[in-house]
Amino acid sequence: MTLQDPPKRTRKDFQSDQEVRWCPGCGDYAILASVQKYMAEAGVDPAKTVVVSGIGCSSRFPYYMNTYGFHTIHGRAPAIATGLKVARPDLDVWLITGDGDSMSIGGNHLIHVLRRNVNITILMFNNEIYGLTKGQYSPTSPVGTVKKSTPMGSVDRPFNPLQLVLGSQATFVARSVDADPGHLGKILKAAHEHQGTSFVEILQNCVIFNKDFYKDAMERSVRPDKTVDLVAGEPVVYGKERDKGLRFHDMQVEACAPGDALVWNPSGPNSAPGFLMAGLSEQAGMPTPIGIFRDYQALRYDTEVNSQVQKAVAKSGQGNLKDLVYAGETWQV
Amino acid sequence: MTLQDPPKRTRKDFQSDQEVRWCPGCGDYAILASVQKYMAEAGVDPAKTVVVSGIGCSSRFPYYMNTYGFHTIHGRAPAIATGLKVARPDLDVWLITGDGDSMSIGGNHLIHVLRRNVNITILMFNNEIYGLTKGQYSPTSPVGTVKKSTPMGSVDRPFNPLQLVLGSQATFVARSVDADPGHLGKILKAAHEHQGTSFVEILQNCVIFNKDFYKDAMERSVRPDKTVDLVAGEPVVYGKERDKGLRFHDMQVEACAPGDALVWNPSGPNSAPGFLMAGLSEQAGMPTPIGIFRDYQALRYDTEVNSQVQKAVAKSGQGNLKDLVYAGETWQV
Amino acid sequence: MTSNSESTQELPLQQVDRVVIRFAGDSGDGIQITGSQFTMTSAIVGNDLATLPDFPAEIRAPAGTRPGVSGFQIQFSSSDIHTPGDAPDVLVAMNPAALVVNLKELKPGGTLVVNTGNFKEQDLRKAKLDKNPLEDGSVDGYRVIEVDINERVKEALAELTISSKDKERCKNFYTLGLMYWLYSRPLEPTLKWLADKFKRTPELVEANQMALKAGYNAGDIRELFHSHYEVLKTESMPPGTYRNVMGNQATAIGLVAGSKLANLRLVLGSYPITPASTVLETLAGYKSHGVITIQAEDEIAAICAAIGASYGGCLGLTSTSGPGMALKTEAMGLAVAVELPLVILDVQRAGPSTGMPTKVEQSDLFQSILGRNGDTPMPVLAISRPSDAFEMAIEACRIAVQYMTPVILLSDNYIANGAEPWRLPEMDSLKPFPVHFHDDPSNMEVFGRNELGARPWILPGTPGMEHRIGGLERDSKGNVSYDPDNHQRMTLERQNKILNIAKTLPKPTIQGEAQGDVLLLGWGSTVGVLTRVFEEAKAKGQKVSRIHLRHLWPLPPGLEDIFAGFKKILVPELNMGQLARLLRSEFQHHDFVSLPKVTGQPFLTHEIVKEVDRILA
Amino acid sequence: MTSNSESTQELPLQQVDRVVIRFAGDSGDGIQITGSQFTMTSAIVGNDLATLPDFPAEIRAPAGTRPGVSGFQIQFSSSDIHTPGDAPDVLVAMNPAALVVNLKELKPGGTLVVNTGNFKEQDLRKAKLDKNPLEDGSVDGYRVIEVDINERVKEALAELTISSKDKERCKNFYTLGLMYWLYSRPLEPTLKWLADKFKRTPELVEANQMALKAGYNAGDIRELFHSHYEVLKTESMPPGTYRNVMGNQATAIGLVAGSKLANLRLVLGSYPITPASTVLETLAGYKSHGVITIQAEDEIAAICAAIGASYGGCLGLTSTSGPGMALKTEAMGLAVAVELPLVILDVQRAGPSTGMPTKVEQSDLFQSILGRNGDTPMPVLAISRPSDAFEMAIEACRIAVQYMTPVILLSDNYIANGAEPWRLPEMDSLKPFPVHFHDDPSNMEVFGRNELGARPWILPGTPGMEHRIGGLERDSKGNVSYDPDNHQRMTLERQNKILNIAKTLPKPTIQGEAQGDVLLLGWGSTVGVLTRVFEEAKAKGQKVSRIHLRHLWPLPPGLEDIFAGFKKILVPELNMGQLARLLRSEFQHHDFVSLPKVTGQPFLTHEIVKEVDRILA
Ligand SMILES: Cc1ncc(C[n+]2csc(CCOP(=O)(O)OP(=O)(O)O)c2C)c(N)n1
Ligand SMILES: Cc1ncc(C[n+]2csc(CCOP(=O)(O)OP(=O)(O)O)c2C)c(N)n1
Ligand code: SF4
Ligand code: SF4
Ligand SMILES: [Mg+2]
Ligand SMILES: [Mg+2]
Repeated sequence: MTLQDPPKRTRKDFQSDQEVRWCPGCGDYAILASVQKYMAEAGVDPAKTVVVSGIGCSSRFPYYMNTYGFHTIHGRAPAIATGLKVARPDLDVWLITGDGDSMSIGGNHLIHVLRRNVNITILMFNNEIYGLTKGQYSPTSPVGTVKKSTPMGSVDRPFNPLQLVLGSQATFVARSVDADPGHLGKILKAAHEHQGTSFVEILQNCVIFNKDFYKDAMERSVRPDKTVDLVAGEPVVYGKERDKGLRFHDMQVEACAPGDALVWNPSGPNSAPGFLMAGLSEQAGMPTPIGIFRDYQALRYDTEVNSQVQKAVAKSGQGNLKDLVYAGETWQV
Repeated sequence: MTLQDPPKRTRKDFQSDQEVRWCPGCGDYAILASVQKYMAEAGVDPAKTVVVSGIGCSSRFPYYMNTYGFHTIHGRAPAIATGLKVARPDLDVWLITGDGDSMSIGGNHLIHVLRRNVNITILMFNNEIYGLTKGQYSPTSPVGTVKKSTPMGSVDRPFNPLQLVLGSQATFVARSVDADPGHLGKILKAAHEHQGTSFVEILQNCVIFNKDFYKDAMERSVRPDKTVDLVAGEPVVYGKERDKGLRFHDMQVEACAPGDALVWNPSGPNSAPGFLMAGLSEQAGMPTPIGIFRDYQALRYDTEVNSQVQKAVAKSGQGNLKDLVYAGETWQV
Repeated sequence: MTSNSESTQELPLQQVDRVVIRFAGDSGDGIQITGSQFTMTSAIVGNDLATLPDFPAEIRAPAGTRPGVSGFQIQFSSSDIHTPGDAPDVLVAMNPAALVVNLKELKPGGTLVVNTGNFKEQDLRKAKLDKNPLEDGSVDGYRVIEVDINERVKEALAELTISSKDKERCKNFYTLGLMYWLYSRPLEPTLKWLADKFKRTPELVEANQMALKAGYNAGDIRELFHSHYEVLKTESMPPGTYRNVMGNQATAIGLVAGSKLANLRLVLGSYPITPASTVLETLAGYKSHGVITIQAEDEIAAICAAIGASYGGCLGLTSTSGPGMALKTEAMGLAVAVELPLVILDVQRAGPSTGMPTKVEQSDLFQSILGRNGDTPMPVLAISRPSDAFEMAIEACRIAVQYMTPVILLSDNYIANGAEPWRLPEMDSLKPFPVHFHDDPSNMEVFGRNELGARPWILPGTPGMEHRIGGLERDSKGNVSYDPDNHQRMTLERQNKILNIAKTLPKPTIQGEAQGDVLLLGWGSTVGVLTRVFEEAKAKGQKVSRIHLRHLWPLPPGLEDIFAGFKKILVPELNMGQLARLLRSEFQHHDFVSLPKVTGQPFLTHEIVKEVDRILA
Repeated sequence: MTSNSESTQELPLQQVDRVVIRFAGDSGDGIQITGSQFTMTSAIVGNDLATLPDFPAEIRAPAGTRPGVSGFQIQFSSSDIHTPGDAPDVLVAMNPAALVVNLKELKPGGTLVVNTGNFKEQDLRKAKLDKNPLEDGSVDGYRVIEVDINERVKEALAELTISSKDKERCKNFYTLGLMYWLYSRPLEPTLKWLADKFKRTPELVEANQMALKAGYNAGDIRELFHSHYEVLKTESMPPGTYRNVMGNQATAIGLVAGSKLANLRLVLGSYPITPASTVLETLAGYKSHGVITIQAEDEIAAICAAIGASYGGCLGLTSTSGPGMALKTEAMGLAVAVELPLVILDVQRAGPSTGMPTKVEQSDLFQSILGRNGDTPMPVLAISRPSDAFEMAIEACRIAVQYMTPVILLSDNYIANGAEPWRLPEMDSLKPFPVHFHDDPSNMEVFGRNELGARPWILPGTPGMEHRIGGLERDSKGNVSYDPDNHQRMTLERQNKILNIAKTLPKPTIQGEAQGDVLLLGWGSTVGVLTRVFEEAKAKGQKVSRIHLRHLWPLPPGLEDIFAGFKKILVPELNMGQLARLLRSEFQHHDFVSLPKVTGQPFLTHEIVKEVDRILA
């Protein structure tokens, strides 16, 4: 039996007729392009694809995708996506969110969708700012952030988004950046192929309110030395010359020669290695990790819920309304 | 200069005139007694103490304490406590919550209060069930839990409460059990003395809807062999004969001789060791860890917010209403 | 110590028309089971009946205390009845707390059955009583039947090998047996129920069955009562197949029915809350009907999951009570904006805030009709009794899918936990309203409208029909629009769509004459008491008629005409007068008299009768 | 290419009474700054004025596109005015998109100033125009002034060394200079403002100042206009010290004032949302006044933090807009239940759901008054204009602390972003209402009530007064109570407390006669347009009077009497008629005519005039 080839599609097939309305220079454009490109290459069916989002600049994403799309309310997209995916496991559900949408107002739904491991792909655009409401600090902004609502600097310690999601039992966790379409494309593929909830943090440049916040690690010139890409089965090595290695020692990460570097395994049942790596950049002198922090197979809520229904039907037969109504003790008058 | 001794108080001083109305045999009684006992011993001032709670059997706690108390709404106690503590840093604020109140509806406020590190003490009574609404499974119930709303067993993977809170940047994280007042007393003291948000998970027996759920590890007879108590500065050793040790190897925990056991340090900047330990009981053959998983000093939101106000006053003088009203460009008609 | 008992040769069997019994005891005493067994049996013998369970607020308040008292009242009758009765004829008090909490409501001269086995020193102390109320004159004026039920059960089960604790647990069935004898009920239904209930522990089947029979026999051997009674079957009940049903259960069944008639899968998103939780629990047991239940992390997630499911082409449903409704407010607005079908079930309880979760109130009406940001109209329906829940649930589903709109279905704690005989519908009397998804790409107006004003429902997954929807104002293609005229038009269209539902509704039927002095107007769970009030007024020759609203928004057609026939319109409500205020704003030229009650308890007949008399005086 | 320009020896200076200018351009063009500078200067010269900013919905829609157009309209006058004007006399269009979006509203024969520098091929394309509207007859009938502002600025700043991008950014000040000349405004206020604004980059101060002067001079050297105009200062403005203020800013200041008059620390819990965010941002800058701001994780946490702060003895405040109000519903109920003071500011925007966040609507009225589970009464107040915000904010604080209740303070997008001269209050005219915490342990009725019906406020930390409060129904000591009579009593007390506030309110003043044909009744931001409508009606000799409600719940006293004087009461609202419905339910015997508008735009004078004429016809 040969499968029919999916129709060849191009990026254009995934572009809606709506004018894209982010600020010129916004990192969202690059992410949009990467997603459309990935979908075309992967042969995704636009009619079977739904892009759900919350509210924020990032969350305008669905309007620009020529797929089904649902621009919902602030923070609630994970709950809506859960209902959708459980109801329609045949659909391919993507969720686009921002750091405010997912980590501030939407925090509860985010941690719960991850715990449930609903089979959807979450892209969280982290620009460390509320873009749409014109530049207040967000739960991912570092302490001391001076913005409109924090004229003397913010005093709340930020989330480490990857530690938060790992703490929520996420099964796929990755990080990439808007400005590196090659890397982003790779991560999108891995995330989409993962069975279960995939969480991808994409560092995204808000040129208006938080311009180049990530440049210390992400600017093209410094990127090789200031970031380390975690790739399954490969040694944890970085640097322009790939001359720096990292390994574990007593629940810490330490520098080592490339040859002694740890071989990265994000797929164990234990998520502590990813958790430790996620905190790496807070350690002085250490690079910012990107790539895949966790990729682990576990029970999926959407599948299990539906299989219980199937089991119940298999056991008691397809329920019929008359039996339901006329159940229990009845009598005639 | 000698400080005046605080008035000697007894447990009775912390008992309100309200009849305690939990089910006979409920673990909540033991926790109430431990808290009252600790407060009496520590010389806490009831008038300076506020116990805030959400909704649930556990959240009825404030009514039984002869302190100030606020029984709020479901899941929102962390937010109310944040406002209270920021407004009144002089008060000693305790927060009582359940696994449903804090990890289900209140998840967002919980992770944010932890991130902000507001100086309050949170006691989360985990009975792995919704008690007050008569026995539905909760986000901490294991997969397969058969209860009223899950006649074929629950299919959502539970949170590991300690991993969730560590992922939220909690600075003090501990676990104890209702049935071990000695251990619980020690943990209450450490939690209360910690500056910043303290999170204590207390395994609690709901005799009506989830009786003895924790007995495999917590029953008095097996406890020494089935639990390991994490104590700062002490080797991680357990067993009736204290004959079993644990240590780290390559981001895993492995068994070892007591002499080779890791010396526990919950106070490093890196929370990965606590995170790893929190997942221990999921590893076959490993004990359930109790004790202190993290105890780390960090920026406190309540203090910082108030000190910004003080700084502003110091810089511009105590603001006066007339200046505020007559500010900017004014003119006479 | 058995008093008031004389031995006569043969006890007379008296026929009575209606009886009100209240069972009261510790929440650990199995009072609710006793009550519901009595209910089931009475239903099966063909009585009309109405019940009022009254749970303690605590899960298990300490045994023997006043807050731990659980009650169950039933009125059963050989003629039509509509309420569980104002004052009981018989009070069964299993302990001193139950006695003192309930005694003041017993009818003067009524029968009081007490379990003296629970009137020891420590029992009195738990109930905070200095003296024994059986001895201090408190029970004077009642016919007191004292039975040491504890002892009697112990004796009856002496030969069984089960633990004495297990034996003690049988005492509610002994009590039930006594009452069965007193009112000449058959034992079989309960014997059968016990056999099924404890099928895994046959020794408990035996013990409970023995206790039941012992109680019955205790009555029969004339130890206690002067006479016993018979309440004949109701002749006025329309013929058909009947089943006893609780409100939440009937609602759940009706919602499944609604989804099946719409040819959609039902997907419930819910978060437990008293008194709505049993809807979730019931539906969780209907998996073989294809029903999916999601116990969400909170009420917001619950409604959002339901919206997601509706978006995916299922019938989304969410169930909750007041505080949960409050939390769903924002998401309801989204459902209105994107025009997706959705059923929102609110089983009301007493507010504000957490209020009194186990008590009844109808105070979420304003929230339901008007409580959202923006102009956000939504249809609101109300169930009025357990036997009406099936039909109203179907009606909510019908409106939701035909008009592409969220619908609020109101119930309340009294309906939810009340039970009554339900005359089962003929299956072919149920009119299907199957949904046809729009799948013609050549005609892609996402917010185009059909003759009802509804937009097409397009299933994600349909090739060539990819489109976007969202909460920002949108044009008829679904694209974001800030155009002023568009917003005006869309707002109007949303409003008219809902108002137009009224056209499909029947004019309410009037009970009584079309002209008169007072029109009794009710909604929801006051239907029984209002019917009773109407009957009493009619009997007295008062010119009183009655209508009951099932659709609260939009209001049904024809009200203006109906109101015109009456001098005053009396609106009794278990809130501070919400419907009355709404009606005043819709009908300017009528005289609405509001009768509010907010005690957490249903109306008593005489409370409304008094108001009618006052108006007519 | 400059057209319409002739050289005459001396340009006449004409006096006019009122002028409406609309500035329109790309959102990157600094239109809002231009507008607010013109506003400030006009205020300083003593004109009365009203403004209407109109932002694009996107942060930065692509330059030159229609959705990217930003507008700012100002009406300024030598006599009283009340609205930003229906149709502009002058339209300044900085690009083709701005021209086509706004042209249809320019008065026939009005002046159109266009920046021809932005009318190139690609500019037309961005605006989706096939032809140049300056050449295809679109602008016939207007007085068109074409200026290549880009070029003129480039020339004027030729000698400066700053980047050409920075030079281009000065073009809004050139435009402003032109308008200053045309309407004889002084340059000094703006020159000073620029010096302050860019004090860290002196080269930008110089460049912008030069551009401003160049624009002014361009007018002066008669290059462009036939005449210029003078709008004299208003004589009718009451004497005093004035300041120009935006609505959200004045609200923030008023809230600080309210807390100071109550002698409490102000603690704001807020989550950013358009158009309320600037209240948070403004208050975050008032730390030296002891103000604490908490940017919470969501709206629920925001109100809960405020409740926590109030519980701790501060004045809790939360600010938001429609969707955020929806989310706060449950917590508002808690504040009502525990009877703590709290101010809830709702800066309304167009709904339902996300709706049109940058547009105006008054559609959260029902939600505010009635939108909660249970019977949960709460006072509701409305700000009507920027210069009224200070007083209303204080009033909200007063009611909150005196009655121990949450209070909803309504504003809207139009007020929030509108600016107008504010006559500053004499400081000693502000009456303090300092809070006295209850600290007498011998009298510990936590829910006891004073003569206003308010419970005592007990500060946690007070020795000997430990007590518990919560959302479950409670007795007068604060302990949980399920007692039926207690719930009835507490519900009544809560309702009466709020209704009693009406006793402290003044009877609304009537503008015009106490008797007549039509009473114009408004609330909130329609005050200006209604005043204008009233004046026009009066001028025409129509028997029209006007009142404006500042308290929406409870309604102020005396309305029944006022309404009795009129045949019809016309209620124009930026919603589907919410206040009208409310009034109908409260006042059964009057004829309310609802005039709804939901375009996201404020009323235009003629829209209401037409309705008045229709009623009187
Ligand atoms: C209930 C609600 N609260 C607040 C808002 C206002 N709001 C819109 S987007 C946003 C934050 C967006 O931040 P983020 O998710 O990081 O998105 P970005 O714009 O940065 O891409 C806020 C606070 C809203 N629309 N709805
Ligand atoms: C808004 C709202 N939703 C739901 C409820 C119902 N409810 C009360 S307590 C509770 C769960 C309690 O579980 P947990 O926090 O674990 O407390 P426990 O009773 O087990 O101590 C729920 C769902 C409520 N009171 N308010
Ligand atoms: S505000 Fe920032 S995030 Fe939003 S569109 Fe503009 S650049 Fe992008
Ligand atoms: S239901 Fe469970 S948790 Fe609640 S009081 Fe009873 S035993 Fe305790
Ligand atoms: Mg962001
Ligand atoms: Mg629990």
